[in-house]
Amino acid sequence: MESVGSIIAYVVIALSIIIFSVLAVTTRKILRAATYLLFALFATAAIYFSLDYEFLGAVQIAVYAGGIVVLFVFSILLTSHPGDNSARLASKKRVSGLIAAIAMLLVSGYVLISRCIGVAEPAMQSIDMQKVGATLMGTGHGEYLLPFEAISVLLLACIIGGIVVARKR
Amino acid sequence: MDYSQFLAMKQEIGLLIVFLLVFLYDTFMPKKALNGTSVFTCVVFAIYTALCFCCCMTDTWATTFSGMYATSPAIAAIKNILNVGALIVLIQSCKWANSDEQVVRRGEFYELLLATLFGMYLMISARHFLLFVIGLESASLPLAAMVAFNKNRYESHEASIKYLLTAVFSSAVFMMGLSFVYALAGSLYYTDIYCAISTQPSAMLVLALAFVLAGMGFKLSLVPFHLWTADVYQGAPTVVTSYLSVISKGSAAFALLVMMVQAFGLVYSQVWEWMLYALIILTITVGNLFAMRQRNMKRFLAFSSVSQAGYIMLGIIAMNATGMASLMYYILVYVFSNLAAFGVISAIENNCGKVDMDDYNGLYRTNPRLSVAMMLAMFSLAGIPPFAGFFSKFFIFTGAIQQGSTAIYVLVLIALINTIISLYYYLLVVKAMFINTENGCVIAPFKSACSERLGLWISVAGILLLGIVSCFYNSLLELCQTYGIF
Amino acid sequence: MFSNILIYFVLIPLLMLAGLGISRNVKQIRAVAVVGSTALIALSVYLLVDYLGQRAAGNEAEMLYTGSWSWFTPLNINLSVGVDGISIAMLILSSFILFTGSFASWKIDQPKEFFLWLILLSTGVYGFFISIDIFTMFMFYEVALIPMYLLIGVWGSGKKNYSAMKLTLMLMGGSAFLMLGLIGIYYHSAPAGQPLTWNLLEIAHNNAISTGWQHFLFPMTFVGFGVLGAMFPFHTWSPDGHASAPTAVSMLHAGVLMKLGGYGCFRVSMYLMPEAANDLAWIFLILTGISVVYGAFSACVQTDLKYINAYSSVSHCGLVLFAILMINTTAMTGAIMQMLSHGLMTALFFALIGMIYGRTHTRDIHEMGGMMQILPYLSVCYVIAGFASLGLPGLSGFVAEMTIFVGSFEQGMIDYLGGAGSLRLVFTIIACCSIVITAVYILRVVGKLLLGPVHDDHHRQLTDATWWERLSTATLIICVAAIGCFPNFFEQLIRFTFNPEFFRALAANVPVLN
Amino acid sequence: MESTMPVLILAIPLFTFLLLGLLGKFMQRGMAGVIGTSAMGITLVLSYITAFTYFFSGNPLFISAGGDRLQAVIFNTVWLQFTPDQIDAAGQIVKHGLAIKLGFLLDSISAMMLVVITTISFMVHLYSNGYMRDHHGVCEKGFQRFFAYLSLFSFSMLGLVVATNIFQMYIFWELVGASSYLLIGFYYTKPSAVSASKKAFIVTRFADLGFLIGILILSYYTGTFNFTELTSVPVEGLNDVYAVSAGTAEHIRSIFADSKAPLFMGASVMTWALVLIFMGGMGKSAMMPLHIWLPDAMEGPTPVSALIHAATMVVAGVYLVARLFPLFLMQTSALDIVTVVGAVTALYAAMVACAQIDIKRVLAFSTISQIAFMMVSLGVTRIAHTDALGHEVHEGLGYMASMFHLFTHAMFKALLFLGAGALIHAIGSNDYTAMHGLRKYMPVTHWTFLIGCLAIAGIIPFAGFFSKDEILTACFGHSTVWAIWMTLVAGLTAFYMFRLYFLIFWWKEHKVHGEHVPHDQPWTMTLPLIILAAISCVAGFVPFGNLVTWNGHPITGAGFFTNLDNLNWNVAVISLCVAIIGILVAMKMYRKENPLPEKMRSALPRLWDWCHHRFYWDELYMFITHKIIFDRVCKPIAWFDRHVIDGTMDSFATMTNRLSVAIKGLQSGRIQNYVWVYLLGALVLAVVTMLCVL
Amino acid sequence: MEKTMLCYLIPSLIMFCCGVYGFITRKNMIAILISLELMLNSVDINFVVFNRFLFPGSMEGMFFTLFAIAIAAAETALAIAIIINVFRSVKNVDVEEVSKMKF
Repeated sequence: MESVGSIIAYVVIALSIIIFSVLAVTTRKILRAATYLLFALFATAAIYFSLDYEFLGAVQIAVYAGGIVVLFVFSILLTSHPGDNSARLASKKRVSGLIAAIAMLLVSGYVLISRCIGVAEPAMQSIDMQKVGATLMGTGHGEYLLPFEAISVLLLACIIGGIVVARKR
Repeated sequence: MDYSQFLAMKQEIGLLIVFLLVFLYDTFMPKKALNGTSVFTCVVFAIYTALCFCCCMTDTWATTFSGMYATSPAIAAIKNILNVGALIVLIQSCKWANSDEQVVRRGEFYELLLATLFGMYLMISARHFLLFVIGLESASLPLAAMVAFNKNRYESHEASIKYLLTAVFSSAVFMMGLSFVYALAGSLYYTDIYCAISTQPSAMLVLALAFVLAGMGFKLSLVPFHLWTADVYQGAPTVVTSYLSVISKGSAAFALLVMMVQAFGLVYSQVWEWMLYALIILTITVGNLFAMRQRNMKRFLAFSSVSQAGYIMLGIIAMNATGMASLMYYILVYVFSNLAAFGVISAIENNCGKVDMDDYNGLYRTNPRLSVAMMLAMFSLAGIPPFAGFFSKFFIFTGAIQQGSTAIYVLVLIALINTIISLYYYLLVVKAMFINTENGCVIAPFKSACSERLGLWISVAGILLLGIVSCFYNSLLELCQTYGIF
Repeated sequence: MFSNILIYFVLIPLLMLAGLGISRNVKQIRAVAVVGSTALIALSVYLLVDYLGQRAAGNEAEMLYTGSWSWFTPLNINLSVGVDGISIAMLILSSFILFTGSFASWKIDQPKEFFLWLILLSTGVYGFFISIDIFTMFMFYEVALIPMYLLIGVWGSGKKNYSAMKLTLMLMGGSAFLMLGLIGIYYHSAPAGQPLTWNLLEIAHNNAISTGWQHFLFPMTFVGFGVLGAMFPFHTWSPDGHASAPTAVSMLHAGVLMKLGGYGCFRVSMYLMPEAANDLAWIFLILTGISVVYGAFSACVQTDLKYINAYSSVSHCGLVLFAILMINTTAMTGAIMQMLSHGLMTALFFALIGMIYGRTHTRDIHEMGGMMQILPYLSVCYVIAGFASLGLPGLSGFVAEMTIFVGSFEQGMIDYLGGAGSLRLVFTIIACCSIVITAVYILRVVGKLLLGPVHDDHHRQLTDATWWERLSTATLIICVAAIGCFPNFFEQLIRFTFNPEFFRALAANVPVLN
Repeated sequence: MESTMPVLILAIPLFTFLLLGLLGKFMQRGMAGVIGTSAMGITLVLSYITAFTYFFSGNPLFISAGGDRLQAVIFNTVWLQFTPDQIDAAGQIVKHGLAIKLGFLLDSISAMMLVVITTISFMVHLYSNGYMRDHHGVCEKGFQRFFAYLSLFSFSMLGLVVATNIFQMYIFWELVGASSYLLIGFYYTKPSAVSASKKAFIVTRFADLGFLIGILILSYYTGTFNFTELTSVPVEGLNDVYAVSAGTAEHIRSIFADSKAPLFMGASVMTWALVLIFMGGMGKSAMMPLHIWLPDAMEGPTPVSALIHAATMVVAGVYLVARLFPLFLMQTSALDIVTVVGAVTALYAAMVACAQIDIKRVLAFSTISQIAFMMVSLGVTRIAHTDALGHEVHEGLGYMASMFHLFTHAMFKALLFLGAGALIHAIGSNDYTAMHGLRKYMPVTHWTFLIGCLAIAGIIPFAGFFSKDEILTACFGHSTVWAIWMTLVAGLTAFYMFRLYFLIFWWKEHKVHGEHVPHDQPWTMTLPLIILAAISCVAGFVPFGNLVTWNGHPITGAGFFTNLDNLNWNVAVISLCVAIIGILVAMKMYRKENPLPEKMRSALPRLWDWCHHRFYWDELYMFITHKIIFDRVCKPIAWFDRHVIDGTMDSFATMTNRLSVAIKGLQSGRIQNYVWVYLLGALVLAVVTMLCVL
Repeated sequence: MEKTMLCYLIPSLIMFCCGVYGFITRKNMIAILISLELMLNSVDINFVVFNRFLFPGSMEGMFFTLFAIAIAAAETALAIAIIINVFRSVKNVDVEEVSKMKF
């Protein structure tokens, strides 16, 4: 039996994830969408925290909420005038969107429920940064030096690509 | 922590060195010397390719980083094949990259190309899904930038945004699938997954595999995950299109093979065999049906490459050494054939901007060599002997049938019947060039650039020789038979 | 490798291709074509003589001049060659038709390209006939098919685009089935544990294809080859294709290429899968039996000369397959004879039609008439071709048809009396009826086209055959007459192939007469 | 006997054909005639020598010690081996395989035919040298071609009669058909000639289909094509290889006798085989209902009609039945069919002949009728028995009579045709309406023609009398009904021939138009007439009963007047009376211009119409071939092919195209649609797989 | 009440589905990108949850998420660059506008 506090915290987190996600994709003001996204990302970070992945939660806030959303806001300001409302959706489009979303929901939901029902949260010792760092730099089983190096190439390439694309000429 | 393990990754390191050299050259050389960037890149890359052929083929297989990365002669071979293809693309791109419009981005183009090639290497060698995803993203994200290279053309922008958005979407779906795999196996190492997945399939496994296949299907343009293909191929600069269509596709095919065999090999007949059946049939058929109607050459080749991907998949479904060797061989041949076709298209586009099939009417009258090259490419793609395409197609069918079930016969029969449709549209191109001469010729005679000709000569030589000279296929098959995939 | 004579059948065409590549004017091109095709004739005749010599010396091997060079070793694909009487007959046929075809296209547009394609086509044909490895066989088969597209598309007439595409696609459709069948055969070519093989002879000796698989693979290969052999209902490429093709291409196509179908059916389908052949023959007997009569009836009402001849080819080639399906030595011998005979006379027909068309620019028999007065040489040749076609003794058609009928009837009676049904008998008699119908349409054409008063006065200015046309047609006529007058030579050449082993599978259910 | 001479008999005409055919246009036209005629002359001499040797040399090859005439295979080479010989371990041939051989079989009928063919052929060659020129003596266009064709025909016909096996016969059978086609269509610019030749070929081809199937059945059961084996007559060959293998004859006999062969539609298969073979004969010999080609065949040059369509080729059917006669004897139901067909044809043709205007057509129908006589004669032949009147009948008298009539008929019918040719050449028309009263202008023609008419009418002592008398005797020996029937036909024969004679040479005076006066033709044309007339006078005395019988066993003596001695005078008197009545009626009606014929015609209009229109057989055939086969079979099939079969093939393409257009909306260009399809595709794939797998 | 794994997975799934819905329905490309972020984020949650609940002893899921965040950042950066590029070309960011190439 969990503590009431944690349950309330969970409910808040879960509800905010759901609500902000829905709002992010339904609001007609693009800047608000970015804001809702930010809240959703915060809620995600909250999940990470509540599951004892503090480091991850921090990264989530730093990179996602801090970096990406800011990028979004900039680009929104660049590409649209504040206060622009997007036009109402054509119902056909909405229906097709709903179909896809609900189909996804049903199928994946079925799969998850069939497989993952009733798995309780096991105990886990919290992860210290030392271990995270060692794992990131290690070459053994379950250690990530190679991906770490590889993603640097990816990021470099993306930087170059971004520059080339964004450059005027 | 043994950092010397990096040394096992000879080809990756070599490629990174090339990347760095180009990067440094482009960044620090004086303005005058920059005109030589193209030549420099081609030469360095050629040297690197040659070195790979000399050194890496003899390696026995190695697994490093506790099984996260693996290489073997077969893998070295497929990387070499990709190198050759990339080299041809590089050579063919010289004219385009040195055009007034592109010259400011020339260095970046090469860097991005090499970076994506590096990503493909990772996809092939990865034995861990994280590494794989990184490879996958490195192979696709910079490509989106490359697609957008023709800044003055609207199509280029449309193509890049389509490519990027669908790519990200598909990687989201793919990772969703991976998360299910992780839930089932508790690990992302291929070997662990292989052991952990029970032969009794669960709904989650099916969904996971469906998502994984969807993600890979995006790279490979399998129907129904192919819809971006035509638009992007059409909009992208021709060089990038050719790169997308052969190198990117070839690497993904092999990576998929490795993944399916190594991670999901045990549930072959329970789960993904049937999924692949469906995908192959759909891919070949729909690709063909769309290709029939196309008038834009690039779009046409896009759909042709969709259906070709279906044939490539036959090599995976075979699940044996013949199939694997045939798949590699198919990719090899496909590289040469498709690059020959794109070489002609880009030569013509660079010279007079025509990309419509109708513009090719009477090409033989004005530019006989180009049209012969194009014809050879078409015949090879259609699988007409004595050109290489015939052999690759025959062997891939042979490999598939070795699997032996009745269903595979039906599948191959459907594939074979589809070759009729594909022959039809390939012949349409031949017809335009050789037969339709009534209304005069649209394209005036011209002399294509040295680089284009060199690229075409290499491709044509490949088309003519790869099949008849049996050592290519023989060595691949021996490689696969001896070492297997792993 | 080069010590094997058979290799030169492929090498010479390849050299011709090279020669064409470097030749600069029409004269050189013609020279290459004539020299090369003459060399091929010489080679095939030499082969024939030497072959007979070896046989006379008591060499009883199934195939002579065998040679095998490994190619795709891990897949057991070898470049295996070897010939027996049938192949030699076909090689000779091809050589003569190539020779005459070269002359028939003396004045063609874009000669270099034309001959390049033509020679490529014949490379495929030769390769096909010398191969005994079913992979190489198939490869050469497809090599022979595709040049047709351009030959018809570029040099053809009428609705050439449609016809060329239709022909190519239908034939490729056939080869799709074929490819599946061949790969299937490969995987059942040897008993478990022994290495698989593509080699015809080894597969036949291994006899490892189970009956169940045979029932699947036999129709595949038979239909595959049958499409090229113009088997009903897959014959419809033939009328359009022939009608649109240029002269030499029609000659080569009807004369040689369609024989690939019959030869393949015989060599692959029947030879490797006799049990299934025996069990499933009835289906194809019905189809081919229909072909025979149906083609003939259709030919009766056509007005385009090439259509008439194309339908007559459907009928005659139908007879080839029909006879092969009889699984009777005599009938099969007849089938091969019919291939030879039909090849020559149909080539002659198409050559003549091309020559007439080149002069009158029409092929509609209602728009011509009285050609005998204007073009006596060509007309006489046409009559001779017609006689050969309707089976006049002394020309090749007769011996072939009679051999077939005798053999088929014999098999039909054996079946009938042995309680195996009367299908063969009934269809033999139906097929016999074709000799009447053939006479009807041949004489109809002869009467309308050649005899009677001159229909169009503009035609009176036409000139008769030139020397190259005379050479081409005369060669063919001599061949037709040679077969017709000395059939036993060819019959014996062919017959040795049918060794008893070939019929091993059939021994069980064939009651022995008397 | 050496084989040189027989080979030459065949080779010379063939060589002449090739020479004239290939090189004819490089030589003068007249030269071709000379070459052709002299070559035929040589052949004639050789044939005579051969025949003489056969009949009179006493060579044991040809005549047995008991006086029976034998079949001799002079040479026989394998032309086409169908099934290999069966060889036992010791290398001995156990059983001969089926093979077509080309050879030379000499026996009484082939020797006789050699004589007939070469004689008529030579006459015709000679005659043609005059006939094929215009009035100024300039050779017609195609003169060389004409002689080439004649040589080809002679070669084929000779090959046919000396055939050692039924397949050789079939081969030459086809060849004579082809030469007939070429010769009928000789004037190829004339549409009527072209269609006549086509008709002739196709009708006979149709008959040959039956022949072929008959051969197939026969050879399947007997295992051989060889006449010597089939007819079980002992043979003394030059070479043992060609001799009958032991037991074959017994085997064949047992097949026929013991009904070893199965029944088919109530009759023995062997009967069917023989009837089918006879069908071939019906076609060539223009028996009803396959007779329709022969009257039209008169479009050919008249010498050709004389040679092919009167004397030689058309009797091939009779010859065929005679050749296989021992087999027919074992299946008498087949013989009955021969009889019925012959008798009906005889009457039919005689009736039609009475109502024709074109003189060649009259002769054509008379030919049909006479050949029908021969057929009937063969059909009524049985072995030793007593006739209806209680008389002992000679063994195989009908057979002998038939051959006899064949011989005599060839002579006098050729004579009549050549005479008609002379008339036509002189007048330039085929109709008797353009002639009348020519006796003064063309005396030689007149007299020879009269001899021919008398011969055919059966007036003693002309040739026709004897042969026809034997036929009627044989008929009486078999069945009185047929005998009376045939006697009536004989009377009708006399009537129509003399109707023709009188209408040509009497009726009224000839009107001379301009300077063109009809006159007798040059010697090349009259000489053959005279020779043939002479033969017609004396041929009746040839002792056929001694020379030609079904089993070689002579039934009469050898002397010159034996024929007179052996006459059955009862029959002879009846037939003579009938013939004379016929002649008198004809004389009454046609000697002078009078209204009687017109009256009779109007009295029986229907009969006249039917006879004149040959009982509308042609119309019937036209209806069947054009309206039914062409319009209702061929055209629908062609339509079916183009629209259904080809349409199906095309529809694969069209459907693919339609499908391709139909699904193009998938590629809408909108990213969101793409993604939608992507996701749903993945989900459907997953769900379907789940449903299947789990 | 106990917080089982599903309690986390279902919101995550809903987030994913919202992303799908948004991707398919939004017109503004940036909004589409936002939807994509939601989807990627949902995947991250999945990994973490699976790791936490099923395999608490290892850190693979967590690290995957870590790298996935980096990748998502790179993607977004590039995507925004491209969208801006498109904006320059067609003067708006309406996704319906970029559908000229079709069929």
